[in-house]
Amino acid sequence: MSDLPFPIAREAVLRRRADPDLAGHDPHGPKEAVPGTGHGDSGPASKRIIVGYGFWIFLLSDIIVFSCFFAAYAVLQGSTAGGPTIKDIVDLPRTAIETGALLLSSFTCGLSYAATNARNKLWTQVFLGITAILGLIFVGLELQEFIELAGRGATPQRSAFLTGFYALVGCHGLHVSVGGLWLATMMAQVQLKGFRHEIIHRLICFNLFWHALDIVWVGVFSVVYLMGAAA
Amino acid sequence: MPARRPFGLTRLFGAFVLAATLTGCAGGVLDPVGPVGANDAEILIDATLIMLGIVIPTILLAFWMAWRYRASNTKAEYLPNWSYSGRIEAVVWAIPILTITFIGGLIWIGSFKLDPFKPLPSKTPAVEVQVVSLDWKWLFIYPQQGVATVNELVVPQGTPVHFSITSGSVFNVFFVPRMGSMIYAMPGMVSQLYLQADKPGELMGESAHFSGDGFSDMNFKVHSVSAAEFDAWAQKTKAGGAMLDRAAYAQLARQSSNVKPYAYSAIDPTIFQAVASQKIAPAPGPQPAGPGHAGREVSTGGNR
Amino acid sequence: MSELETDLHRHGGIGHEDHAPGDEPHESVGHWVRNYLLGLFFAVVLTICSFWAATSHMIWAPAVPVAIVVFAIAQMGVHLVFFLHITTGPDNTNNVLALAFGVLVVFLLVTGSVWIMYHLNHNMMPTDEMMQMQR
Amino acid sequence: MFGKLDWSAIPFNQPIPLITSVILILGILGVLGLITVKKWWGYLWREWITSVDHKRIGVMYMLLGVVMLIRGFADAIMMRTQQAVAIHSAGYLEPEHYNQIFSAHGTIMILFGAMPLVIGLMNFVAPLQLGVRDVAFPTFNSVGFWLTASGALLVNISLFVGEFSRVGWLPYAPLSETTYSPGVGVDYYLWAVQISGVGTLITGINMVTTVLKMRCPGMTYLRMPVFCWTTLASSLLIVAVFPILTATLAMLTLDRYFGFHFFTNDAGGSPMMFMNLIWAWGHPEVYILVLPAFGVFSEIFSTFSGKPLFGYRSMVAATLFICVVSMMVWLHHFFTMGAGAAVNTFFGISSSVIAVGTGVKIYNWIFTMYGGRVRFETPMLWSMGFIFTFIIGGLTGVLLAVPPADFLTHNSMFLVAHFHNVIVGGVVFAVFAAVEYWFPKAFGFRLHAGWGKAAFWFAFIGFWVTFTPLYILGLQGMTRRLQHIDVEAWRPMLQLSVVGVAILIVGVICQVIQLVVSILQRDKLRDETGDPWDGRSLEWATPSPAPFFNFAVMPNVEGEEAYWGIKQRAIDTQQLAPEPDYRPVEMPLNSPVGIYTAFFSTVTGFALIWHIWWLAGLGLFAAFIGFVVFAWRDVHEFEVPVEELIRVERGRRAARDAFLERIRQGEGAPS
Ligand code: HEA
Ligand code: HEA
Ligand code: CUA
Ligand SMILES: [Cu+2]
Repeated sequence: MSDLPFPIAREAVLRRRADPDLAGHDPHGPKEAVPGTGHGDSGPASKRIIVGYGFWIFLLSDIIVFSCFFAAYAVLQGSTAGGPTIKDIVDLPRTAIETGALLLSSFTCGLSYAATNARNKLWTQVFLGITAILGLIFVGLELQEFIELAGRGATPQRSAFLTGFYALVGCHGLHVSVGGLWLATMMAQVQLKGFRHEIIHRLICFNLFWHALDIVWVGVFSVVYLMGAAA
Repeated sequence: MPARRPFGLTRLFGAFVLAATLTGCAGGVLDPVGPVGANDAEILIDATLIMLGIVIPTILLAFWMAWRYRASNTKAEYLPNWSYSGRIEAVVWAIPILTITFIGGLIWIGSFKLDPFKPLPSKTPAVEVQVVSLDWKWLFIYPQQGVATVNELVVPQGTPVHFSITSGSVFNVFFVPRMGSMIYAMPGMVSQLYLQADKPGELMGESAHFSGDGFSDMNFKVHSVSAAEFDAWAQKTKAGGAMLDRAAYAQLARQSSNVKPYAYSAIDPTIFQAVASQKIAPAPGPQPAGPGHAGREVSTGGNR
Repeated sequence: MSELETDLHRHGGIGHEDHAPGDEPHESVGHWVRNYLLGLFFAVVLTICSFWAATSHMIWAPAVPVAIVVFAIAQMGVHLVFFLHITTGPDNTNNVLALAFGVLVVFLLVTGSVWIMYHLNHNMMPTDEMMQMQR
Repeated sequence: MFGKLDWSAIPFNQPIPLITSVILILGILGVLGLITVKKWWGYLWREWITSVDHKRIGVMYMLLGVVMLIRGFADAIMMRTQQAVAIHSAGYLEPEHYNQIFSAHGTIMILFGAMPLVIGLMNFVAPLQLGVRDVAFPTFNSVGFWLTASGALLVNISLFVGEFSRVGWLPYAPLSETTYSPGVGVDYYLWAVQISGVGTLITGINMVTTVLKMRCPGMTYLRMPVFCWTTLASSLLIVAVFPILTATLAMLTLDRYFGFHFFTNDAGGSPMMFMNLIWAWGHPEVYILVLPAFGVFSEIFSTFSGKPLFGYRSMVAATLFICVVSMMVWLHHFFTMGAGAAVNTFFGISSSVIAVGTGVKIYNWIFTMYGGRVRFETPMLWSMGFIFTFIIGGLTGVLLAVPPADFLTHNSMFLVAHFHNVIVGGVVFAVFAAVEYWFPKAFGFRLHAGWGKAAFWFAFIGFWVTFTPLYILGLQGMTRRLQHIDVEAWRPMLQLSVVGVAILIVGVICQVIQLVVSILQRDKLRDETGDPWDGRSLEWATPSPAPFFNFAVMPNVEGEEAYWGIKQRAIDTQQLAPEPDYRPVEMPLNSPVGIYTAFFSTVTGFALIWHIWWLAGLGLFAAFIGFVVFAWRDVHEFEVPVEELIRVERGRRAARDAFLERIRQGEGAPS
């Protein structure tokens, strides 16, 4: 076992005292304290920012999950195994209504957060409520579509194309549904606990989640429905 | 003293070459019997040597450095703050960049020149062989000769062989180490591979992709014979034996392993096509009471 | 940690502090509502445009997917800017960097996969001519 | 009622798993009994199970990783001995058993051994080095750990209830589809990996946020120790690619459970797409493992050379370079599938380009030693062993990245040797080095150096004796995953390799002895000053073992190598910095959320594997209720009184003062 501690530290000190130039060239930037220490990007951020940022990173990872389903859809799109093609199953009017509902819900969700920011409980709840209803309409329409398609025999088991279709659209729908569950929980929390810090942090996250789902939906209706209809 | 290091280097190179030849003698990928394998192996060895040229000095430098600046060596200079040198940095980035530039060129040219789908230049037209990987054996169909074999491949020397490869069940990889490049056998896909054997001999062929319980037995014999012997073999095979039709294929597609080589004297010429395009459905996998297998899948709890 | 628990920002000094994405705690309600109205307006316009592009037959058919993609990208941008408050300002650097990283990954994954799968299928899908060649 | 589960799931007719599981169960019961008898439950529950302290969680991760490493090693011993005896014979493991073993070995080693070890290190070290009191989301951190543990538990349950996957550590379709793998093995794999994958993702998000948003004052990006950079890069990769794993396995799950056709043979499914997606995760995954290892070596080379790291900025650049480029190389795992020359060229070149970033790192470590005073403590031995081993492994990696060379070596024993070369030589060596290095920070005493060095030499030599033969076998044409062997020429090398495994076993025994001896001699090995190695970064600025609040006062960093600067100033001015004014600190409260979530995810996972639908539903519902209940909690933090801070900090200052005194008297190192 070696002799600890620190022969090195001591030798360094002695050398440095004896001949400061021996220290060699020091690349490590200015030695004096940098002004603004504790501000800007140094020093821990506030909890609010940490939570928001962490959730943002989570959303990125969620988007990557979606991108896998997009890639799978793109690859499997032509593999219809003799079953229906995308052109056979799109129903643009329904897609338009779904899009409208989700877009509006994104809008009302944002307004609810504006109300939160102004610490207005009533309007926060009202807009969250509207968001929930619009989300429900969206999920309902999607379910209706799936049921209708399944009734025509176009189930995900029918072909790889339908597998890709149901998985992509369904994955989004599932996210919206889970978002709805979260939304309901949040409304209850806001009602019972008011605008505590944690509640506001969660509302920030929920807001981000809901907007992100709308962005994903833009991808879905463009790539699946519109391109399908145009194909 | 200064003479020592170069000597060490050459000795290491020598050792490597020795090892390479040793493994070569044992009949591995470094002992190719044809042009594809030879090119592959040459690229492998070239790349190794070039990188060793960088890597061995690097390793020596590391150990020299550690030894020279060991704490007990107080004679060595001590630069407790020295941590940057633009010149060293530049060299340090440049060495791997240059090496990789060369390797990159090798990759580029090699990939195109040795693309397995590319026909080999040759005066004699290629012999066609259709390969189907099954659970757990290989079926080789010779459409031009009208025969087929299981777990045994016969190829004429000095003639390119064009393999069209598909799978009747799961993924496998068709690989004859001494002939060179391997390629996947996949259901619903037809991959292609041109190989050629220039020396006579009996080679080992195998699957290089795990395909289930019988995988270890998915190897086959490859006989590299003269053109005349090849024709004679084809004639002899045609003379007698079973016919490879749909029924025979269905029998083959069932799971079985360690199948002794045998031949079909006649073939249904549409078989390969039907398998590749999945007009014949892919093999059904383990059957509850299948021979030699499957019982164990029952450790799932039985009542599936 | 007390300094984490407060939502108070440290103002003044050199750098204005970061913001989480979608969060602008110091803006008035009016600012928010204006932002969202603008966003909604642009999004609706762009949605209509892309539905129109897909159904109207006004665009040369092979170019329709391109138009749809462009409108989609534009709309995603609108959502990011007006709904998620992503800006180019210094308070947003980290958010934008993270976003850029995510976009890069999505791009690599989707284009990479499609490129690879296209080549695999192209090379090996058993087609009729190829089967002809087999004889 | 119990889905597919019945008594036939227990392998009564297979002695090896049966005996192993009986021993295991008895062992676990024994430990639990001991805990009960000694009345340790309360302590365990309060101090460990519900702890949200990043150091405790880090240590628990490491513990899980070591246990799984031993489990994986047991598998490795079986594989090597089987292949040595099963030449022209069946050996002692039938195929269905052997196939489970290599699948379990790969899965366990990578996902439940190496990953927890690496994540444990990041957890333990990064916040200390950043000078902060915890990670960004302490409670989620605990959830992440317990989910990983839950996945590991499921894999190990498969040992004696049912079977594990037999299709390799990556469940290639179509072999893994229901048609060809009707058993529960693949389902065990899917749910275990899925659950632990969520845990890993949580960690990734947590660490990214921690590094980007939680640095102590003055800790600008270019002042972070390189380990923090590698933590950031590795965590970014987790965030970028674990979702791909989640999605891919979800697709396979849909295929298996609902008859979807993502990767099936029929109805147009594309098994090639599975390969493509799984490697889009699988390749970056190995860099997730190795980047923090690079961070570890950066710390060690600089500390034990008594010098700053050479070329810090290059190191940072190379780290980020590897992070990004590693996401553009995945096709190199299936060069031989037939994507064509253009595609192969692109991915071949981008793969070999990684060697540039890695090479720069290697050279920078070498030049860190230049002009230094290199102390060959155990961590340094592992690091030198790493340099040698990893360079060779990297070289064979670059060979595999040359498509025509890969056409000969893909899936061969050469490949097996390559990746053990980089994983064992890179990741496992790094973990051992790191354990030696940071152990005092966790437990307050150093590990015994003699036994550590012995362990190193046996592991190093054992490694080479085990895997050099595999390189040769690969060149002789031997492919991987063979349960028995029909080629006589391979016999000598197969048998030589077993000798290596025997040497490795001795190494592992030394490692265990080292631990025991160190615990017995802990008073002699005690670290009083908190800085046993003359370290340079902030983790050494706090006592050993580090108090739960890490720093009595958050450090204020004024340059690179934060603690080195503080020390130099103390030495120059001959005194410690003036005592700061202490203020009470708020720390997060313990939380049972982690163990609760893990419990229900294990139950749900098990239920799904065996198709016990009601139980799965119940588990999910309970998890949701749990979340709501925990979200209702109002108090998340408690205050640490100033007196406590002062008590801890004064102890450390006293030790440092004594040290300064010794230097002042020009007397140097007392032995
Ligand atoms: C920690 C894990 C780890 C690491 C770090 C690496 C590093 C590398 N790997 Fe490895 N690899 C694996 C784990 C890892 N690998 C695993 C697990 C598999 C198989 C999985 C399976 O199939 O089950 C695999 C498989 C694998 C393949 C697939 C082969 C096949 O299936 O046919 C390839 C092909 O390109 C490859 C390449 C590389 C390259 C180029 C590097 C490079 O990053 C190496 C770079 C390092 C150096 C080159 C050394 C230092 C550099 C210098 C000293 C500079 C000078 C030198 C030169 C310029 C050459 N690896
Ligand atoms: C982290 C990853 C990792 C590690 C560490 C190892 C370690 C080892 N592996 Fe493994 N291996 C894989 C990942 C890993 N492996 C993967 C991914 C595969 C592919 C699976 C597949 O085919 O699907 C594989 C496959 C594989 C095979 C191929 C089987 C085949 O294709 O037929 C073999 C064969 O010998 C093997 C052997 C070994 C051996 C001898 C070791 C030895 O190096 C082990 C030595 C042990 C140690 C270095 C750790 C010991 C330490 C302790 C026990 C803790 C000490 C205690 C304290 C600190 C208190 N491995
Ligand atoms: Cu303060 Cu924004
Ligand atoms: Cu790789």
